[in-house]
Amino acid sequence: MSTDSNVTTAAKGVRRGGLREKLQQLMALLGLLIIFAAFSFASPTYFPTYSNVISILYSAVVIGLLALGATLVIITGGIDLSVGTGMTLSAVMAATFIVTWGLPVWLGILCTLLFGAFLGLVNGTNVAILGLPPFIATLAMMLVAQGLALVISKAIPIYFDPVAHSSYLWLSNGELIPSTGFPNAVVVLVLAALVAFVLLNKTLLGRYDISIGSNEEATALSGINTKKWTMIIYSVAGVFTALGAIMISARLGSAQPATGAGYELQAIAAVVIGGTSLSGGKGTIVGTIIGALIISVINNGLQIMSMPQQWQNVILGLVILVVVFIDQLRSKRAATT
Amino acid sequence: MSTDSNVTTAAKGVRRGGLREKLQQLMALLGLLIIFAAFSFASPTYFPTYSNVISILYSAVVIGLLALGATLVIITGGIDLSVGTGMTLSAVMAATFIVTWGLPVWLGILCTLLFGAFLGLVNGTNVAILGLPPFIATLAMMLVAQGLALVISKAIPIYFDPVAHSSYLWLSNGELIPSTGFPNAVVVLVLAALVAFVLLNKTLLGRYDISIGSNEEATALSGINTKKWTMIIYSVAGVFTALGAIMISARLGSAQPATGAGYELQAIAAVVIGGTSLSGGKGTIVGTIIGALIISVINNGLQIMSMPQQWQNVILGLVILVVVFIDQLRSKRAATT
Amino acid sequence: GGTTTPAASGSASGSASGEKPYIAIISKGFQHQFWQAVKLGAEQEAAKQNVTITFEGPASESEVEAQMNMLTAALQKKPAALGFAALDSKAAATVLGQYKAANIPVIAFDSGVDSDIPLTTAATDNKAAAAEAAKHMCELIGGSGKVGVIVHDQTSKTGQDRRDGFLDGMKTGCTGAQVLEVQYGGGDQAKSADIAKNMLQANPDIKGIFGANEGSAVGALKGIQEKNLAGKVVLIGFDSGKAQMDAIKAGTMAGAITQNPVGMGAKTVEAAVMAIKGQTLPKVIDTGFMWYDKTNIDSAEIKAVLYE
Amino acid sequence: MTTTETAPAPGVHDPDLLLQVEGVGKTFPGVKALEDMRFDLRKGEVLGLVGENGAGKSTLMKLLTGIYTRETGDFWLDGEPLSVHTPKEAQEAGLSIIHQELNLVPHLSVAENIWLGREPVSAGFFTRPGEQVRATRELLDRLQMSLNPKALVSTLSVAQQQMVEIAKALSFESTKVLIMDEPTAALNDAEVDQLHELIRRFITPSTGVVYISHRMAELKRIADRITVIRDGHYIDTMPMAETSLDDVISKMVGRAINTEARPENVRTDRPVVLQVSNLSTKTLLKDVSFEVYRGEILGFAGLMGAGRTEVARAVVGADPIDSGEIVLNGNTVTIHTPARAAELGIGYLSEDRKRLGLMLPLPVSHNIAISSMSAKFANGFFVRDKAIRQAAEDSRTLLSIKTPSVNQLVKYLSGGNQQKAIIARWLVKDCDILIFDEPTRGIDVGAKEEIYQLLNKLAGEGKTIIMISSELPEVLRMSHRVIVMADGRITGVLSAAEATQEAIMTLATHRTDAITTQKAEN
Ligand SMILES: Nc1ncnc2c1ncn2[C@@H]1O[C@H](COP(=O)(O)OP(=O)(O)OP(=O)(O)O)[C@@H](O)[C@H]1O
Ligand SMILES: Nc1ncnc2c1ncn2[C@@H]1O[C@H](COP(=O)(O)OP(=O)(O)OP(=O)(O)O)[C@@H](O)[C@H]1O
Ligand SMILES: [Mg+2]
Ligand SMILES: [Mg+2]
Repeated sequence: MSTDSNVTTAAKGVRRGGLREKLQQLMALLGLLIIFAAFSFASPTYFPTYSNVISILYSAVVIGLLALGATLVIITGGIDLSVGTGMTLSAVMAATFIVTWGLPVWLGILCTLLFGAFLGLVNGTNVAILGLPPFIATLAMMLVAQGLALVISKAIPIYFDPVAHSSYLWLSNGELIPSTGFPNAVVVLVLAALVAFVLLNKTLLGRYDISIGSNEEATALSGINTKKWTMIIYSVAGVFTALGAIMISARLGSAQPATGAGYELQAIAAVVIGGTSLSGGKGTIVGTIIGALIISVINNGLQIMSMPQQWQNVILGLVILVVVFIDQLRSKRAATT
Repeated sequence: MSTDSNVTTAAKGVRRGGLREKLQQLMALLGLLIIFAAFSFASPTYFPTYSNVISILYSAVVIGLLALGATLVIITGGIDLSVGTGMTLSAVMAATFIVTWGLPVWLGILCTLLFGAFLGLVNGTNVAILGLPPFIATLAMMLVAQGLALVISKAIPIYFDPVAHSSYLWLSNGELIPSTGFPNAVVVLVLAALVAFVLLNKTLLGRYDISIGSNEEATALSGINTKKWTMIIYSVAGVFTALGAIMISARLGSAQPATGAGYELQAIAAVVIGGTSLSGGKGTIVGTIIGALIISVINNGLQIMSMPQQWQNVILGLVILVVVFIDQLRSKRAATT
Repeated sequence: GGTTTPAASGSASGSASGEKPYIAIISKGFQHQFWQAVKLGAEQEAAKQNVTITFEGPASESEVEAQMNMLTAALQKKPAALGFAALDSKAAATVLGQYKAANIPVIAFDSGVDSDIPLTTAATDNKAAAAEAAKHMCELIGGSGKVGVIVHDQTSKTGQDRRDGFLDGMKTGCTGAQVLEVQYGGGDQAKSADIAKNMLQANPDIKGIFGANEGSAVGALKGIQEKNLAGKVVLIGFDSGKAQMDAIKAGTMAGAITQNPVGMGAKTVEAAVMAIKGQTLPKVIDTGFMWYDKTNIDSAEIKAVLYE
Repeated sequence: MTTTETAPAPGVHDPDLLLQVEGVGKTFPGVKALEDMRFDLRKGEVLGLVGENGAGKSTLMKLLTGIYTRETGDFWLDGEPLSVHTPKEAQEAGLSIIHQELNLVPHLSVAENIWLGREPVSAGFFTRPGEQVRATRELLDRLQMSLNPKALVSTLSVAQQQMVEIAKALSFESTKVLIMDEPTAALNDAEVDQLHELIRRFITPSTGVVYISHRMAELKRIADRITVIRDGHYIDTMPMAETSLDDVISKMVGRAINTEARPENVRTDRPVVLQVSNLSTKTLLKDVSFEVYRGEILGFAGLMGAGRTEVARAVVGADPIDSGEIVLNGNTVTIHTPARAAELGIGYLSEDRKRLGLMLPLPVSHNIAISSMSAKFANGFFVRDKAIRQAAEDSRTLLSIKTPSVNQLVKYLSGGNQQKAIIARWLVKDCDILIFDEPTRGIDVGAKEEIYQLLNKLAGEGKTIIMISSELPEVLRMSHRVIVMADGRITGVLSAAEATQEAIMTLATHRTDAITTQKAEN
C-alpha cells in the first residue's frame, strides 16, 4: 500500500484560492487553543489569567523572532543552526556597542541589526557562493559565533546600565500602553511577524524564496540570480536573529555570552510545528508564530501544573508529535476532499 | 564489454563505487592527514605519539558509533536528532538491566541493543507510518529520551560494580591484545564500521537505503515496501546508538543520565564532513569515520596546544568549513573532468 | 519534582488560610546530583515544617532566559515564599521586583543575589572553597610543578568563582607552581576525560589536576586512569558522588571539597518558613564547605554532608 | 476512408482479447479526468492511444497499473477480471509500464535500477553485484542498447535514462501487456527505430503493447490499431492501415489542422544578433562557432549526446565555458549565470522539464511568471499578484493550457500542459533571443501546430529563436537554417533548401577523429 498512499496523496489536492491554506492555519490555531484549554482545565486558578497569558507571550518572543528568520531560510530548502549562538554573539555585540563603546542606544541597535545581517550574509555566502551544505555552513557559524561571543565578552556577562541605557531595557520590559502589563517585547514580535509576513507574501524576496526552495536549478535557469537572493534571504534571517538578541539582552539587562546554544533546535521546531516543510518551498509566518506559542504554552503550562521536571521534556516531546501528526492528517484529509 | 564498445564517453556515465568515488574518499583521508600533519608540526613532541593517537581514536569512538547509525538514516533523506539523548537513555537502560536487575552482562548488552533498536523503531514508525518529518519525529524522541533517562535513573548516575561487572567495563577499557595500550572501544568502532560498511554496500538494506533517499516514489513504484525498509533502517541506527551507549557507560563505569544532549549535532557533523549528503541518496561509511576522526583530531590537537577554549570552537568551525569546502571543490572538479 | 497542587494561598501569609503554605524553589539546575541533593534537603525540611514545595531549574546553567520564564510562571501560582538560586542575579532584578510587589519573601541560595530583595542567602562561598582546594593542592604537590584545571563552565557564577578562587589561591599561596591554561568540559565526564588526557599528553610532568565539579573531577580521574597514571597525579575534586568517594578511598583521588547541599536545601526552606511567619533572618546563612580525603571520609561530620 | 470498428460491447468479455477496459472513471479535485472510458487490446497487437494533452491517457494507465485507485469500471486480462491495487500486483499480473515521467533512482546505477526490488541475492539479504551486472549486460545486449550497466543514472542524459526505463520494462519475463506512455518523447529518430524494433520483437501471439504518443508518423509505423480519446471520453478505434493522420487528428482535437506551413527563408540582410566563436567546454564541446540573425529560427539537430543542450547551457551561463567568445549585437559579453543571460535578453527553456524547468509544488501562475517577476510583476520590491494572475490567464488562453485554475499546483497538470506552462514563461518574459531545447516534447499535435505558429510569429516580429529538437520533421519544418552537431562539434550548417532528412543524418553520424581519443571511464 506504500506506493498507493504516496502517489495518491501527491495526486490530490487543488489550491482553491489559498482557502485551504487559510483553513490549515486556522486548524493549527485550533491546536494551540486546545492545548490552552486543556491547561486551563487542569489549572483553572493559575493558568488562564491575564498575567499568565502575558507570561506566555513574553516567553515566546525570543524563540519567535529566531523562528521568523529560520522560516525564511528553511523555505529556501536550507537550515540555520546558527540562530542560537548567532543571537548570543549579536547580544554581546549590542552590549559592546552600547556599554563598552558608549554608542547611543539607537545607533547601537542599528549596528547590532547590521551585524546580524553580516552574520547572515556570511552564512549566505558560504551556502550560495562556496556551495556548502546549509547544515554545515551554519553549524560552522554556530561554533564560531559561540567561540567569538566568549572571546569578545571575555566570558563575562556585559551589563547594561539601568539608568543610562534605560531606553534599551525599555524595549523589552517597557509598556507602550502604560499599566496594561503588556511588555514591548510582545509588540516587537508582532511587528516583526508582520514584516516577515509582508516579505514572504508580498515581495520579490518571498517569491524567490519559495521558488528557490521548490527547485533551485529551475529558478536559476529562469533567469533569477538565485545566489544573490539566497544571500539576501540569509542576511534578512540574520536581522531577525539580531532582533532576538536585542530582545533577550534587553530583557536580561545584560548580554549573556553562554546562553543560546539549543535555541536553534527550538526555533526550528517552532517553524516545523507551524507547518513549514524542511524540504523547502513551503511555509507560513502565521504557522511559525503559532508553533512558537505552542512550545511556550506547553512549557508554561507544565510548570504551572508543577509537573515534575523530568516529565516536562517527555510531555513536550509527545505533544509535538501529536500536534504535527494531527496537522499532517488534517492536511492529508484536506487534500482529499 | 560488448555493449560498451560502441559508446562514446558521454554515453557511459559515471559509476558509483567506482574509481572516482574511491578517489574522493582518499582525498577526505588526505584532509585528515593534513590536519594531523599540521598539529604534528605545531607540537612535534606531544602530538604525533602512539599514545596520543590512541587517545584520538578512543575519543572518536562514541561520536563515531552514533555517526554510523546517523549515516544510514541520513542516506534515506532523514535525520536523527535523537542519537545523543537516545544514547543516554540506552546507557541508563544498560545500567538498569545489569546493575539494578542483575542480568548477566551478555544478556544486559543484548537487551540494550534491542532497546536501542526499539527506540529506532519508534522513530522509524513515526516517520514511515505516521508520516512525520524526520526532524520532528526525532526531535520529539530526543526530548522524550532525555526525560525518561532522568525519570528511570531518578537523576542519579548508576554505577557499575568494578568487580562484578568487570567484563562490561572491559568492553571499553580492556585490551584484547595485551599491553598494546589499544583499548577495545576502538576495536568495537572498527567492527561496527565494518558491519555498517557491509550493510550499506553489500546488502539489500543498503541498496534500498540509497534508493529511498534518492527517489522514494520511484522506489515504491518498483514494488519495494519503502515503509518497512525505512523502519528497519531507523531500527538499525538505534542499534548503533545503543552500542555507543554501551561504550560510553563502560568507559565511565556508570550511566550518566544528564549528558548526551549536543552529541547529535557532532554526530551529524561527522557524517556531513564525511561527504554524506543531507538530501539523501548518497553517503559512505569510510567518509563518516574520517569525519569523526577529523573532529576528534581537531579537539585533541587544540587541547594539546593549550589553545584557550573559547578559540577552540572558532577554529573547529573554521576547519569544518574549509574541509567541506575543499571536499566540495574537489568533487565538483571531479564531476567536470 | 515537587509535591502536587500548590496551596491556594491568596496572600503571602499562606499559613493563615489553614492550608499548607507553598514555597516555590527555582534552582540553577535539576539534572545534576548536586541539585538533586539540595532538592532532597529541601523536601525533607518541607515535610518537617509541614509546607509544600516545588523545585525546578533549567537544564543547563547557561539558560538564563529559561530561568526567568520559570520565575514568572512560579509567580502565577502565588507562592507564600520563593527560594531562588540565581544564574544571573541582575537579570532577575525585574521579576524579583514583582515578587516584592506581591509581598512574597525571597530567600536566595547557592550564590548571592545582587539585590536587596532577598531576605537572606544560604550559600557556599565558592571562592573560599576553591581556595581551600588550592591550599591542599599546593601541599600535596610540594609547592611546585604544573597544575591543570578542568572547570565545568566558564560563564556560570559557580564555575567562575571556583576557577578564580583556585587560581588566586595558587597564585598567592603557591608561587612555585605553574597553573596551565584552564579548560572547560561542560561537566561531561567523557569530555573532561579527554581534556585530562590531552593535558597529560602535552605536559607529561603535570603534578596535579583540579576538577571544579563532580563531572570534571570524575572525568579527570578517567583520563588519568586511561593514561595509567592513577595515583601518580594529585587529583582534587569538588562535591561528592559515589565515583569520587570511591576514588578517594582507593587513593586515586587525593581529596575533594564538599559543600553541604542537603543542608543548603533545608536551610532555604527553613528560612522561607521563618520569613512567612514574619520572623527576622540573618543576612547570610553560610552553609559551609569542608575538605575531605581518605583520612576523614568516614567521619560522621563528613558523612553527613556527602551524597552518593 | 475510415472504418470505425464496433466499440467493445459492454459486458462481453472476449477471451481472445488480451486486455479489456470498461466504464472507467476517475475524478481529481476540480477535474473529471476520465468518464466511462473503455478500450481493448488484442493479442499480438500494438494499440496506439492518442488524445490531446490532458485527455486522460496517463491517468488511465496509472489506474491500470495500480498507482491510482479507480472509482468505477472494470478490467479484464485474458478474459479474467483484473484487480490490482499496487504497482507490484500489476507487475505480477503481467502489466509493465514505462511512465511518461522518468521514474528512476538517480543515485543508483543502470543495473541497480533495472533490478530494483528484484535483486539477485544470496542468503536473502546480500546483494550479488556481479551477477546483476552480468544479467544487465545480457539484457542490454539482447536489446542492443549501448549503456554501461555500472553508470550512475544521474549522470545519463534524458534519452539514455529513457532507454534504461525501456530496458527495465522489457526485463520482466512474465510481461503480457507492455504500456508505453510517450516512450519516444526524449528519443531521436534512430533511437525510435531501435525502440520499434524492440517492440516488434516483444510482440508474440500472447502479448500486446499499448503505445501512447503524440508523434503521428511514428504511430503510423508501429501501431496496428489506434484508439482516440478526448476529454476523458472514448471517441473511436480504427485500424491504423486504413486511417489517415488527418482523420486521427480531427477526431482528437475535433477540428482540422494545417500541418504544412513552413517559414520563409531568412533574409541575409538582417543583422547578426548573436555570434558564438570557438566555444569549448571541459566536458564535450570543441570549437563551436555559429551565428544567428535577427528574426531567424535556427535549428539544432544531432544524435543523442551530440552536445546541443550543452551549447545552449554554455551560452546562457548555466555551465562554465573553457574558451570561446560570445558577441551580442556587436558587443562581446561574458555570461556566467542564466540571470545575466536573461538580463541581456537571452532566455533558455530546458529539455528536462521536471528537473530543470518546473517548480512542481508551486501554482501554474508562479511557474509562468517567475522569469518576469521583477521586470513585469513588481512595483519595486512588491509583487503585483493581480498582474500575475492576469498574465497567467492570458497564457492559459493563448496556449490552451488545460488546468482547472491558474492557482492549480503545476505538478497536477498533465505532462504536455506542464510543458506549455514553461513555454508560456518565456513568452511572457519577452526575450530577444529564445533558446528552446526540445520545446514540443510531450505536446499534442494540435498544440504543436499552435506553438509552431507562435514561433513563426515571434520570428516575424524580429525575435531570434534557436530551436534544439530531436524530431527531424520539426527541425525541417521550422528552421531557416539547420546546424548539425556530432560529438561536441558542429559538423555542418544547412540552409532550408539543403536540409533534408538524409543530409542531416549524414552530418549527424559524421564522426570526427576526436572520438577515438576520448577515454572512457569505467
Ligand atoms: N494528480 C492529479 N491531480 C489533479 N489533477 C490531475 C492529476 N493527474 C492528472 N490530473 C488531471 O487529469 C487530466 C488528465 O491528465 P493526464 O495526465 O491523464 O493527461 P494525458 O492525456 O496523459 O496528457 P499528456 O498528453 O499531456 O500527457 C488533466 O486535466 C490533469 O490536469
Ligand atoms: N556535467 C556533465 N557530466 C558528465 N556528462 C555530461 C555532463 N554534461 C553533459 N554530459 C553528457 O554530455 C552529453 C552531451 O549532452 P547534451 O545534452 O548536450 O546532448 P544533446 O545533443 O542535447 O543530446 P540529448 O539531449 O538528446 O541527449 C550527454 O550524453 C550528457 O550525458
Ligand atoms: Mg500523459
Ligand atoms: Mg539535449
